[in-house]
Amino acid sequence: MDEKITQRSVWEKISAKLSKRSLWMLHYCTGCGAIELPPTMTARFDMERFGINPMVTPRQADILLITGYLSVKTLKRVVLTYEQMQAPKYVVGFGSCTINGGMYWNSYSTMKSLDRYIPVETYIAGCMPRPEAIIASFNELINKIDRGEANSWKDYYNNYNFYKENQEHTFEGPIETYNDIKADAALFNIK
Amino acid sequence: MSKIDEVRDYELFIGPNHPGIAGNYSFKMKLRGDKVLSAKTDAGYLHRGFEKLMEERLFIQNIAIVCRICVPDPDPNENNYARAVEEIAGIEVPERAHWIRTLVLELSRMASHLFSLGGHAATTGLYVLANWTIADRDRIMELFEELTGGRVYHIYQLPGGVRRDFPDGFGRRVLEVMDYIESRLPDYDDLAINNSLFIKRATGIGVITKEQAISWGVTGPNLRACGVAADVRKDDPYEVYDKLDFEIPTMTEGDSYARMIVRRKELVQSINIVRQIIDKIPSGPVWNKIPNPLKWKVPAGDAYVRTESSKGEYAYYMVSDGGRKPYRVHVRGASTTHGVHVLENLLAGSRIEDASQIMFSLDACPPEVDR
Amino acid sequence: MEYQKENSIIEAMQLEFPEAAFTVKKARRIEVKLPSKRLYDFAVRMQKKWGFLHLSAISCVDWINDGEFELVYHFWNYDEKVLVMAKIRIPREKGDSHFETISNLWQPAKFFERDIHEMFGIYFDGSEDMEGFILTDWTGPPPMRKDFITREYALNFFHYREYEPQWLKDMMAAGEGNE
Amino acid sequence: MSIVSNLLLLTLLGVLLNVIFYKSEVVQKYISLIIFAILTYLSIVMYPLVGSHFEIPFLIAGQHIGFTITYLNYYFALMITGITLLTVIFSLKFIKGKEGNTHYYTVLFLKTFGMLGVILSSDLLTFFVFWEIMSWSTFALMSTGGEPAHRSAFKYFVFAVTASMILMAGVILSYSLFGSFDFAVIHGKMASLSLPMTGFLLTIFITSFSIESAVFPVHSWLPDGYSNTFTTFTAYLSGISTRIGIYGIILFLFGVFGIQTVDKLGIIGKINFRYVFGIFAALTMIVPTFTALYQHDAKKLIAWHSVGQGGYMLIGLASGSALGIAGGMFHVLNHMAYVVLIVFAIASVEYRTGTTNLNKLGGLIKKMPVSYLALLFGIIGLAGLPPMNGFVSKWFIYRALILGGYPFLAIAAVIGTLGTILSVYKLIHNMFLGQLPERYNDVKEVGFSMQLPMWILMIVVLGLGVYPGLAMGLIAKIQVSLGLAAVPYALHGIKAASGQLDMLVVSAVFIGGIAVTWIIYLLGNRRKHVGQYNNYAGGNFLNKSVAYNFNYEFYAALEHVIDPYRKKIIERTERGIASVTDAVSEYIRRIYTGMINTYGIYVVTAFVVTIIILKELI
Amino acid sequence: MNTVLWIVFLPILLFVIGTFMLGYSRKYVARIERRYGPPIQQVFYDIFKLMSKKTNISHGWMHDFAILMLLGGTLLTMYFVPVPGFHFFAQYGDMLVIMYILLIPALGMALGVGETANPNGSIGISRALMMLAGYDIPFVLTFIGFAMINHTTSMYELIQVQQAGGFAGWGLISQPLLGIAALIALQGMLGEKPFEVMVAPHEIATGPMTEMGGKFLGIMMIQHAISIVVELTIYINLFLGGAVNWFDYLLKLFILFTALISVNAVFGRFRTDDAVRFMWKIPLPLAIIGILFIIF
Repeated sequence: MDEKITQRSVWEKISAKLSKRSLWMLHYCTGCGAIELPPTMTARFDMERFGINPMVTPRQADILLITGYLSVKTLKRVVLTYEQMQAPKYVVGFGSCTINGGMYWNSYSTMKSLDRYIPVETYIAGCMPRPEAIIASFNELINKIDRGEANSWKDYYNNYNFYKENQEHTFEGPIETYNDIKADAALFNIK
Repeated sequence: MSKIDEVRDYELFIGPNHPGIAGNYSFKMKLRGDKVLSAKTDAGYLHRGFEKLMEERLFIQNIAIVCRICVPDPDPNENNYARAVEEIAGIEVPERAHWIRTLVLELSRMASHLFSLGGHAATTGLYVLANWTIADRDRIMELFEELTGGRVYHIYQLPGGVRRDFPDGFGRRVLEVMDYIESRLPDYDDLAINNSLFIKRATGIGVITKEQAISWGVTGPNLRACGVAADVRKDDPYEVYDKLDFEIPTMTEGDSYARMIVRRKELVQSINIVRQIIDKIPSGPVWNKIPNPLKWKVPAGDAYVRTESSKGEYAYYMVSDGGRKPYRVHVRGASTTHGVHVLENLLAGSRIEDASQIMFSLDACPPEVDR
Repeated sequence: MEYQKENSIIEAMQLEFPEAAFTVKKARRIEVKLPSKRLYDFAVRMQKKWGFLHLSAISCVDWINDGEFELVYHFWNYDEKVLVMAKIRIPREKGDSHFETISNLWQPAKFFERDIHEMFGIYFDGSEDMEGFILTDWTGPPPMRKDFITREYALNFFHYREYEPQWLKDMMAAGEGNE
Repeated sequence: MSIVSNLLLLTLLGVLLNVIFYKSEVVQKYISLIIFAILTYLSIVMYPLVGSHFEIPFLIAGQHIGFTITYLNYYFALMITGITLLTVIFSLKFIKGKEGNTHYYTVLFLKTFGMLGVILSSDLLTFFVFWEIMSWSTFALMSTGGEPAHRSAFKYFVFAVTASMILMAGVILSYSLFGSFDFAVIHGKMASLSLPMTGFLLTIFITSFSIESAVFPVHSWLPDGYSNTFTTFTAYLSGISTRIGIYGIILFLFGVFGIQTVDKLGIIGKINFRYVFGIFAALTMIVPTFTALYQHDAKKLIAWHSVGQGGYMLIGLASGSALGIAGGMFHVLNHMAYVVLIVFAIASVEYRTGTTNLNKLGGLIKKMPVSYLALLFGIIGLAGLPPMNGFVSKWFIYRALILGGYPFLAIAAVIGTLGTILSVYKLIHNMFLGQLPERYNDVKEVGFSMQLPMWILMIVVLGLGVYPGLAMGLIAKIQVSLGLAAVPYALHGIKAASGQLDMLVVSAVFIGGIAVTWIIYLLGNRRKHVGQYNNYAGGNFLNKSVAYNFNYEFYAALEHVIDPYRKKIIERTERGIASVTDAVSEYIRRIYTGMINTYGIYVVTAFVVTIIILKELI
Repeated sequence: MNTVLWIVFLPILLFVIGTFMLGYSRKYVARIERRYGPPIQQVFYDIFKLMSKKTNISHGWMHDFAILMLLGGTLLTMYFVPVPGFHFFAQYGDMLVIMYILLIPALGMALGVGETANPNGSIGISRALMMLAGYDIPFVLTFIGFAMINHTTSMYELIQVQQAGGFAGWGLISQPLLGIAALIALQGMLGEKPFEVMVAPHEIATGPMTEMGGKFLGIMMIQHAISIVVELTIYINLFLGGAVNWFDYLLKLFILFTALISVNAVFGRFRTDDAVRFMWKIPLPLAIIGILFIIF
């Protein structure tokens, strides 16, 4: 990690400084945490102050905020959506459920550990975390981008086999997303 | 005169990743031009298997998870659960606890209605109202936080009463918030409810007639917007609703606008109820002790308990076989009708512009459907 | 007299369904146990004659020890303000676990029947839509049956985060923390 | 001299050879190609002969009849031969193995013969005779292509016969008034005629030509007639055939009657003959254009536009100013270029997919990029957006109308343009954009012989857009020869005191803008092409079984707005006219035998009968 | 030399003005919504972020080219609209040219979005084109009326005529009906609410932008910034007497834009057909009456 930071060129540093001021979050309410998003977006907490805006389609978004537990059915859609997002992309796991299943540790329907399926940049613990926690995590993300450490999205291309294996295990078979991950990896000069 | 050789209908997916859907839910519309031919809802994105989880947990453990069934309006779940256990086990609840529970239920209803008003207006592009109501809702969230320690999930109503009494000066602060929200209502009226453009968008959309409403099993504010003055709080009173003086606002149009007006009027009624509660609440204990929860065996029996949540009739059917865990809990969410076939019926024949508005005007809550 | 309203309703019903067992559970709650064959007739009368216009819910209980499913129909009368819980039992064995639909009488029954079909595997004959709804991506057995243990399934199927701090090990060693 | 006779005789030779070799498609193909190439060459080299006159060596009713070459003739002759050549090149492969292709080239030659005769004729009688030949061969052209084509051709037949009757009445009337058939003679005597009589005579002629050029409300024969026949014929008919009516209007309005005479025909205040004519033209622009929005067939959509675009030409002529008339005449050429280009693109799609139904196609851009490009050039021209040629002529027309003080006619032109933009986008979207249906996965681009005409026309469409002066020179000369003021043109635009147009600058700045954007575009990281199923669907999975393509009822909301008016006003009148014509054509169908030689007999009979009647009368 | 400098710096200048105006509008709307709002330079960050995205999805060559056509067409329009101190290109194309080159970006976007093969996008384009039919007819009619009185179609000359008449010479003052009609049409042209039917996130998931991401969206935002300034400038030139100097110009831009976004902030959006109907029922008759006043 440290090597990578030192390797950054001046341009990349400036780029990070500017890019961190504009992060668009995908408007995808995956779980019950979605209830704390409207307060975060609107007048009380107003995350647009930090340049974070809700966006509609995965093509436009930078942040995929996983708001809570993911049932397997949703997880499929999340993987699809994640693959449709454009790099660099950051996943924020919100709530205990994304970390270890939380309340639903014994549920037959929800996944237990998000980072086995897609690379996660930051987690917010709690059930449910307050809007302040969301904003704090965004700030943490912003700082990570500034330091050039927010590179978890590259893991998806580096360790695609790991993610794919877990996905196929949970979905009991592959899913067709029409995304060529290998070709994308070449695009980013990975591998 | 020109003959159409082949009609090419197409499909659009509203949700799960779409701003035009409330929560993680989805419906697939079959369209021709801008007209919806048919719609098919698709649920289960939020399925956690609550009913199964409850069967594998102790009676006391379940209190922590029931509130998560309906996110915007969690308290009816806690209330239902507590009352079902009380009914089966025959536990008495202190008088003050009843009053506090009613207060919590009404505050929760207000929070949910404020949320719904904003969401409804936002579907027509009127984001200002959403910003205002959701910020005002936060005042109620703060009251909850003060009373229960939790903003969204309160885990407050236990079998036998409530977890803790009012903090000092809580009643005064509740009244302050009520005054504040009451003072904000005229602003909402100016912005949305009397906004000619919003009226144009919302009237005549998603019309449910009285007969349809009853045969489709519509409940709650949606039913009252069709002219049926049915309310579980009046018809099947629980807690202390029979001791309170309030009205059931109704409208006769049954369209999206009428549903909004009903919610707006219910806000006033809730403010009224909350004020009465703060005024009349008796003093006393708030919790009757129950046996050691880890070893507590609830006697065999069943109970069907209903509450009027902000979305409609909310019921639990609980069966106990005399063990330490519930044998079966069936959650009848209010949105099981609104979110599924009422929505499908209303969408068919509507226009694509109004699809999302119909969804939001029904105030369907997907986690209630999925559980 | 207590439960006057409820008793008068029961009287009217008992005339037509002498084989049914009625009890008043409490105010505004009537419980009736019916033979399963009579349920449809009962439902028709409920709706058409006695004014129980609202089908509140259909619940299903898996009495695995009796080898039976119990279906509980909750009907509500808007005028009388009374709820009737009609309980029937149907066999649990795979081939027999089907029952006739009442979705032609009450639209809400569509959802409940579909839900019970998914969760318990009871097929409702004559219902127009018995397709997967909530569990479309689920391949296992109907999860609400008592013989399906979600905890076992989840522990076997899902990957859990490996997290075993010392305090937890100590606790486990001391025999605490179970359940 | 000889060129005129060569032109006409060569076309007749073409007819003859094609009839002889009607069994061999290959022979027909090459004969036609060679003859049309020669024809095109001849009409190009005709230029030095402008002003010369050629007489038929016999007198009819004591009158010399014959042909003449003027700038106006030359302009139209060039268009006719040029576009026919391109059509033939395109047809080489297109009509292969199609039903009814044995007399394809025959009727094409016959039609060309009629049109050339009409435009080259120097007197009413020759004009009328060739007019008849042209109408009959149009009928023959339209009725190739199966049962619906026969039906709609008969609809045309009814209109054409009516038009001929009216025209004949005009011919007879003017002969009785002036004692001569010769245009020049008539023009000379025009001043002596009383105003009501002039008005009546002009109305007769204009009505007749209006039917041929499908002016609202007598346009209903065109869309069906043009769209049911071979698609190449659709191109040919829309491109040039209808515009012979415009030629007639130009000739009679400015050549025979003269603008000064026409302007004397006032009604009330500002409302004069031209203004009334302009109102009809305005309706022709608006109504068919919005009808085109409702079409589900690419050919029919374009056929409706070809009605609507006629309105622009007419409204330009009706404006009466140098700019407007130049615009009207220029628009004939422009319209020919882009509409033929569009129909060729449609034909290419039809050639590969077998359908022109807009509801069945989609996503073909990946498979047929050249056709797409051709259609794109064509629709930009049709919609009248810079830098294509359609914009320039429309610009002339708008400007003439605004400065001439016709705000409502001008807004009609704008409404027409907006309607055009809407419907052409639907056309290109439904054919080439959106999701590609699975069944078209192995469609290929068309071959070189079909691409070549499209490339040529693309160059013409763009070239005339950037350098309108190429055609404006000729048009200015026409204007002078007709006794009008010449438009102050430059090679790439118009020089005027208040507001001007320089298409070269516009195009250059546009290209500059694109270049700048391209640099910005390159600043970003490389783009990645993805397939059509890698698409946003609210988080759902897409595959070929999902109908994920919006193209049916493309402008549903607009239809909600205009439907009430449309239903009330237009459809009722249309249905009225259509029911009359349908009834008449059904009656005529009973004497129809369906053979090619019957057409010939008809044509000859009509020819003979006309001459006999004329001789009798005169 | 001066002209060359203008040609080089005008796009940059208008881009900067446009982005600040967009930033200002976000801040302004945020304040109405009782929020703090983003910093005023937020749009710069957004554009920069989008331009530096690592993946840029495209659905084919038309999708790529559409983005060039979009901004290229807007730059073309920009040069032909006179701004204080620069009207070099105004002599080569009059208002009619501007009216039609304004449509080039729309067509470019329409084609590109069509190729993305997303029905949401196609519906958005169909709505945009229908709105075009709605607002363009009254807008062009007001221009026609205005050009007719002054016997010129050149925008530069129209400015001269207005400025010669002083404040009373302003189009909005001398022809109030036309001015008001054009103002309503302008709201539609900018795509602000209540005429924001094209984007409508709740209905069609931002319509044309559905499949746009990375640098494609970035260039669209650049285009949006410039085109807003251009369209407002057209209105200023036609009805607010043009601008004498840059201070005057910026002031008028600011006031006009504030007026429009104030309406934008407190209204929802029309249904598409209602929007078109509104345009044909209010501004169009106003413009027609205005023209009848001119004729008689």
